[in-house]
Amino acid sequence: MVMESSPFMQSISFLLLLFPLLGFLAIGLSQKQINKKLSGIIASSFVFLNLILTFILFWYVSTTNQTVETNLFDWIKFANISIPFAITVDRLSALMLLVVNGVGFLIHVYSIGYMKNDEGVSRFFSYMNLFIFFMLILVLSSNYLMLFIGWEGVGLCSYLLIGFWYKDHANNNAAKKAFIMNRIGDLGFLIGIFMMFHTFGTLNISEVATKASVMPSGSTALLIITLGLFAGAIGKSAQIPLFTWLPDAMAGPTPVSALIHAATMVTAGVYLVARSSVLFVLSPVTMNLILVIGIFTALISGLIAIYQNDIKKILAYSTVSQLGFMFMALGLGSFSGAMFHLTTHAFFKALLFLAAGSVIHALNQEQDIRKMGGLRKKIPFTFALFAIGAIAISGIPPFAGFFSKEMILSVAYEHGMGMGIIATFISLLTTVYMFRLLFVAFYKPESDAVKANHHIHESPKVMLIPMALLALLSMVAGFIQIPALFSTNVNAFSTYLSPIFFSAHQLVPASGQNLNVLTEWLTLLIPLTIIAALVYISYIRFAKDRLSAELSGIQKVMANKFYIDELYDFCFVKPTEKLSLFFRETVDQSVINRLINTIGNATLYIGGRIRLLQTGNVGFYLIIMVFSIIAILFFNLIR
Amino acid sequence: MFQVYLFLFLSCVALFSAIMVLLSKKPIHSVLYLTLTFFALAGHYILLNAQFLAVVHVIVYAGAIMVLFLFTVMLLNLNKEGQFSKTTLVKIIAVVAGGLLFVVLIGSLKSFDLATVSNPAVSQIGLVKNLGKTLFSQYLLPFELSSILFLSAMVGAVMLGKKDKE
Amino acid sequence: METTVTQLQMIPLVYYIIFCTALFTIGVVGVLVKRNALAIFMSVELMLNSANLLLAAFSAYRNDSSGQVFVFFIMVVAAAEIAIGLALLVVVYRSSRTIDINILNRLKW
Amino acid sequence: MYAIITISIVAIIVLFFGAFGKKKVILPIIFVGLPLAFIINLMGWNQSIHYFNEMYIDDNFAIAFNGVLIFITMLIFVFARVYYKSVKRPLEDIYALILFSLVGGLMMTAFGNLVMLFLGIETLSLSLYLLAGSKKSDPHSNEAAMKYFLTGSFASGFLLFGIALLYGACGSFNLEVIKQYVVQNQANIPAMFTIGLLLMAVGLAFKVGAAPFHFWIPDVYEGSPTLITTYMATVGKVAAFAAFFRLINASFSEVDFLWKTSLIVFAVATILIGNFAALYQDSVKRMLAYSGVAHAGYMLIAIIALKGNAAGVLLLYSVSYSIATITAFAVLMMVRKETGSFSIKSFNGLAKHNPTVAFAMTIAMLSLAGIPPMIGFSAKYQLFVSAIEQGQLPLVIIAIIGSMVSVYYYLRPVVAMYFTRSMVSEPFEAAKLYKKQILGMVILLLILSFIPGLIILLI
Amino acid sequence: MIIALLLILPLFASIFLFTGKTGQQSKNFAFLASLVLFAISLIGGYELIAAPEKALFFNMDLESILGVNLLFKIDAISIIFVILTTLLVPIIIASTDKKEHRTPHFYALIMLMQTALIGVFAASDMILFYIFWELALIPIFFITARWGGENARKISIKFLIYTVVGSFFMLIAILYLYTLTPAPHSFSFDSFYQLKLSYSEQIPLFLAFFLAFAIKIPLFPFHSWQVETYNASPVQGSMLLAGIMLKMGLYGIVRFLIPLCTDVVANGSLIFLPLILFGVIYGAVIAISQPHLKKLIAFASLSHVGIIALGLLSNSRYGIEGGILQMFSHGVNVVGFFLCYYMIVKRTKTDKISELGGIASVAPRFATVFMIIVLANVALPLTNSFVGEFLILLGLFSYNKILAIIAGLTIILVAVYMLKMYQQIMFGEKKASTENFIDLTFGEIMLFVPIIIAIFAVGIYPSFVLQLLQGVVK
Repeated sequence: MVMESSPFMQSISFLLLLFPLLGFLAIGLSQKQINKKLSGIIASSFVFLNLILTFILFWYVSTTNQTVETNLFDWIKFANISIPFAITVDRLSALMLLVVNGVGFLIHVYSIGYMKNDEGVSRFFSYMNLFIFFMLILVLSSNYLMLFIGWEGVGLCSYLLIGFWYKDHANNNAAKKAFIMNRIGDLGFLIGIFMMFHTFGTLNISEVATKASVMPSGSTALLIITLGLFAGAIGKSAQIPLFTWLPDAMAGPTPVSALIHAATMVTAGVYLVARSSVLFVLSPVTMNLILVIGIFTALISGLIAIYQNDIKKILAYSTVSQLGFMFMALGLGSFSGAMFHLTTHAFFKALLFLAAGSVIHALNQEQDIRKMGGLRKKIPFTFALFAIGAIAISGIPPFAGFFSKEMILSVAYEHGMGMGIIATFISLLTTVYMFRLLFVAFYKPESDAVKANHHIHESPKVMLIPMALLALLSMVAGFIQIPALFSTNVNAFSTYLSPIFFSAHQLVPASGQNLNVLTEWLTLLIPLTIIAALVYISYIRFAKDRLSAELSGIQKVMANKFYIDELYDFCFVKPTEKLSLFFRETVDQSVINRLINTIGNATLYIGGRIRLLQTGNVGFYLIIMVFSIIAILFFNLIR
Repeated sequence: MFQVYLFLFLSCVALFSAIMVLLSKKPIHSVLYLTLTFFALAGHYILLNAQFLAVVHVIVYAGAIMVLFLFTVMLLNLNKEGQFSKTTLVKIIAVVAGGLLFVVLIGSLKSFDLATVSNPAVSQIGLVKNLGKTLFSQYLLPFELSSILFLSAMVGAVMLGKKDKE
Repeated sequence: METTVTQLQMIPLVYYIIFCTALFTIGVVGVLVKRNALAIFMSVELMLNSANLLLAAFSAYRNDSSGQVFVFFIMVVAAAEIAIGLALLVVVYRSSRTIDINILNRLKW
Repeated sequence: MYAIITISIVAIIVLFFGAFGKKKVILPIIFVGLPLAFIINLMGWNQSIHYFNEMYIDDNFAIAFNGVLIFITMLIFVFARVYYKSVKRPLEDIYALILFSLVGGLMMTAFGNLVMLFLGIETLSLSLYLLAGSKKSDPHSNEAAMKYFLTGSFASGFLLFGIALLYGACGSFNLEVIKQYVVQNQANIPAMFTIGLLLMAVGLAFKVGAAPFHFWIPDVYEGSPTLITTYMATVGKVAAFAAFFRLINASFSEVDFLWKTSLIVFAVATILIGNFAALYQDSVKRMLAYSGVAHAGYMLIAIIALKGNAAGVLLLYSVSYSIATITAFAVLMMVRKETGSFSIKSFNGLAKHNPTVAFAMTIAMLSLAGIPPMIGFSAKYQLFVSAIEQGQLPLVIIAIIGSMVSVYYYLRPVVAMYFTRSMVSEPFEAAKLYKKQILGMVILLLILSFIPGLIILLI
Repeated sequence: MIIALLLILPLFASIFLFTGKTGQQSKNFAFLASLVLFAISLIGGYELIAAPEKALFFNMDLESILGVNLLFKIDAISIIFVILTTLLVPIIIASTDKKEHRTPHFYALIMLMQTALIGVFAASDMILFYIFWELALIPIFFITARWGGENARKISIKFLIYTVVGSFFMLIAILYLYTLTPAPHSFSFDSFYQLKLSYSEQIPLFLAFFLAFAIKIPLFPFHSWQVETYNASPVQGSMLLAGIMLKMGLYGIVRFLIPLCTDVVANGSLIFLPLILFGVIYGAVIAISQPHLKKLIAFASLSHVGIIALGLLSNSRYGIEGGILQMFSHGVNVVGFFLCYYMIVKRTKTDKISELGGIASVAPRFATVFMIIVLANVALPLTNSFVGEFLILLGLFSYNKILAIIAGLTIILVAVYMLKMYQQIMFGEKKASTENFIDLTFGEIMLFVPIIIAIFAVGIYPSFVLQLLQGVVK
């Protein structure tokens, strides 16, 4: 079902892909020739062009409610398989475009300042542009296989950027881990695609949705498809059990963490599930699984985050936790809620990372919060921005986080009181670790390291302005979707996305009971009260210069990330290496090779034996001859 | 019946002397027994009315070949007590092999019978005249070619016999 | 009638077959048991002679002269063969001072 | 027929000149006489003349094989010149014996009567006994000759006994008559006939060197002077096979149930024993001897297949085998002359200074191993095809297994020549003498590789 | 005409080169000749793209002289392999380094090899096919044994015997098929294709062919020659082997096993597919801990070709077309991989991964090129391997889901060992061996250019190959 769409919009959507690719090639191929600053400017300007195009497209799809479909060329086409290279801009992808290009542009600009002194800055920007390119493919693809291209492509860029400082093997290991864990998820994704093709005979997203919508709920095929896709999402969005790569991924430059590992790439899983909403709602088992995994991820990573000391790691676990929160929303069927939180999260998490980057920048690559403190006065601007981010993410009104979280929480409460409380608890965890971070880093008395460091300085404008813009967005973005409690009219976001999730909601009518107004107020106010309390407790606990007590028991387990990395090491990495050695040394050398050689040697041995028949003694020859003759005669006669 | 007796007698002589060829320790005895066998066989040829063959047989075997054997024995001074003989095991094996061969051959050949039999006693084919006719008409080519065989044997014998100065 | 009478007086063909086979077998056994090359030659002669007699007998009973011509050729060949064999024997004796065939085992394996 | 006469006359002339010590003219006479005989032989093409009451049948089969035999002998004489270069005396006796045995070979291919077969075999064999022992001073040569003679005359005894029994059953030595007898009595063949046939087959199997009657081959081939070994391995074998094929084809094709099983057993045993035993040989000469045994096994397959173009295939196989073998032996002679050893070690590093020679050896080995696109492959595959058309798939599989094994030992000299460090640091002296001839052999092999179809369709 | 040129030109070039004087001249000549061949094969490809159902024929009935019928046919499947051959050979020839002093014979043997390879892919008569199949062994044997590393002699003999033994099984199968054709028997492919083989006839046929191809490809557990031979032969030899020659076995599967033993492939797949699959995993797992780069390539190749075989035998069009496409891709990738290996070994004289490191910091161009090739091997989307592997796994999935899922594990494993290898070689701090690593020169980059173009061209627009195949794969 290719809709006629305006050629102008089609070419714009095509240019969206072209610009970052051009940027990548231009910078990548002329690394030596162009100076560092120029490469950043080129890269940023390409993304800026993209941003402009995005606005046009966004305006177009939001006003006309049409999708822009562009068929570039046939990628794989033979027999009854037809997978074109086609891009689709609808409201969902337009939203993602905004996020990717918007946040992407700001981070690009920020990076000009941040990466100023790095050797491989051209390489950095070429990778960044490449990332934008793949991310756009992911977002714009009209079929699942092309989506997969983007999916793997961003994984590649993530790999390249995590290992950007490749001289240190720790970075490379982190990069490798990210890639491989993503690959595990990708296998699931691929299987989902296979099953999809097997079931529907097409991979076109809208056709799949159409065909799936007539299938009975809970069919096995759909189950396998959705499980596969969700497996992909788990890998990409760092959910349990594949979440350990994301904290490690912080080895990359901070802008990368902001762009890839907070705002855009890691949310691709959410996007994928939202994209395939029709399939998922028809597979209640998967939905429940998503819910459970989302909750557990959010809980566990939230808990771990509380005990981390690396500023970026805290943010990373926070990201994981927020992603879990989004998945929880998806599991509850609130696709637009998840998308809303995705959007707002992109703003404030990018902001947080950039601010953290600014801190790190100021402190000469110091990331341990225990060695910070008192930064509030040294770098006040950064502090302000960071605080905005922390408030936003904690869900304190009227910042964006409040609205997006509230949207999800209300769905959770509609789903049941227990679910609501769990969701609330998760969201409260955010407050704990964010404010711990805030207070330790900015309020606590200056640590020795900070005292000794006289070069602490505020970041340049090229870094601060993007952060400021993000902070602005974090503050105001929420007002497009105000909880129904306050006003039923301001719901631009869900209205905007409603065509996308229309059929999904059609298939499974909302089952939750509507809560009465009092309950709603309570569910809104009680958490806020607790947040306030928590902020205060955190302030008391962390802002003062108290020696933090020795970690004990469960705390230690949490600080060590529940030993999950060690567990994986024990369960998968070590056995694989053992198996590899076993295959290489034992099976290949001692069994197969020896067997083959034995056959050869046995032949030679037989030869050596047969040769001994030739004794050199004529008498023996003659006797053999005679016996042979007798045998021949005998057997011919008795026949 | 006389012929049958004669046949049996000659056969016994031939077989006995043939066995004695094997049993004799001294080569010279072997040669002499062999000669006896040949004479017995000549008798068989006469019995078959194959006069030409009988004569040729005596000339070639008893005459030429035996002389050659004897000559070699004398020339090389081989007529010592046979100091080398095969082990008993080999002998037994050889005799078993011979016995088996005999059994197999006899077992399959004894039932043979010709459809039409002519009496060798009255047959004239063995006479020199008749054989000569056949030999020089039908078998002229092999007869001529056997000369090449002789020639090569001669050349070879000379070659082996003469001293080389290489 | 007359053929019947003559047939009765004839030596049965099978006698010749048995006799020749026996002689042949003795020859074979002789070749196998002897180590003396000369004795082996003699045994071979026995084999050839048994074949000769067999051919002659068949020839006579079939009233067909070609068999006897063949015998003639065999005798010719046998003579040549023995001449060569003995010449070889002399050469071997010259080089190794013995006619024991068991010493002929330089070439093996 | 006239080729026999020509060759005999040439032989006698050679003897004559040799007796007067005219060494220089002997080989030229041969090189005139043999091509002459070759041409004379070819003149009877497509005429199928029967000479002397079907004693000698000059049909295309005979002419083709005779042509091959004469041609091979010419090649042998080409190398004889170099091989006997250091010998002062005229060597007329050896040359004459070679020619006489060639006459025997020609008789074997064209016989129409068992008498001729017998005489041919004996003429060939007797000359070969003598030739094997022609290096009188060499104990190996003596031993080879003695062994050959003992086993050969023993086998002749069986052959003769077989002929006698066959005659007893059929009453004739003429192949045509025997065939008629067979056709008439197909249902009740007497046991005597069977025994006679089998004993003859044994005799011929001995001559071709088929297992379990192959024992003489390695010893005799190894002990004989190399040139004679070459001759034995080529002319001797080809002639014997031609005779075997003609015998079976002319008289016993209708009663294949009598002999087929035995021949299959021979073939299988020969292929396996030949190939396996060759694996372990250190002496290249002996290895080639076993290779000769193995090839006899393959050629037996042609006889077993018998129908269709089996004769042509046998011809092709004979040509391919002979030419490759001569090439290999020629190289061996040269190596032996230089290093004094037949051992595979003496081939080490040959390629470095004697590339032509090494290349020739390689081509010959590949051909013998039956690796495409050498003629050896065409021959083998045509052989397999004709066997398989007669339903002999299991036999072919065994043969192919044998070929697999053979690759190993055929490669050893190649590897030694190309990939092992040389002990000598300069080109062989003898290589200069041989170069043209060996190059000729290579070209011949390569040309033949492209015309196998032509050879098959000759007959 | 094109076929005749494709066969005769390299043959004559080879003969000419055997008489060559200096290595450098010979190299130039061989390179030019192979470029001409490439151009010719492209013309052939162009003709076929215009009409994919058609085929180029060359038929000369010389059976009475040659003993075989000169029957050649290049259809869409063949042309892919012919182009692969003619594309890779110039690269392989050009890759030889001046310092290594290759004699003219080296190039002559490569050209001879090219003749044989094109012959294999173009032959339409079984015996012809077999002849070229075996002929290809001779040059590679000499290349390996003569210019190889330590133990090359022994290993090349093992290799030769192993593969010859394998192809003898094929000979048996060919002869068996021949007897099944209606009289007068024929060896042409077409007459074989017309046979309606019963199940019981197909089984032995399948076994013989499969064994032959499995040894050639090689599939587990017949691979033991491969690692050793790659390791021992000069890098050009390894490229010829891995890039082109292994494809002969896979080509054989496409040409014979699939059309002839349809029923066995359809019914018996569950017996042998797991075996192949095990080999796939096996190779990948071994590659993880392989300390030598060249051996790593060998095991990676074992794993990759196993996947291709899985696809071909998966009973589905996707699998087969994907397999063919992947054969092309793998040829390109593995040659690229070997080139990278060569660049490293040429400079550092070691291929022990643990002794390398930090190359990326001194040789960024090389790092980029190597990365692209690694990614192509990892089958990242938009590189050539992705489409092939996707189709293969899709085909396998439609045949059996469990197998497909297990096979899918390789996309994880391949990432594991490839990235591990790349990291250890290219990243980290410089080591003694890589201290003076020189970045790629212009000439060396030019070697990689066609490979990289092929990687992306097939990755981004595989349709031209797939549509070419469409008419043929049925």
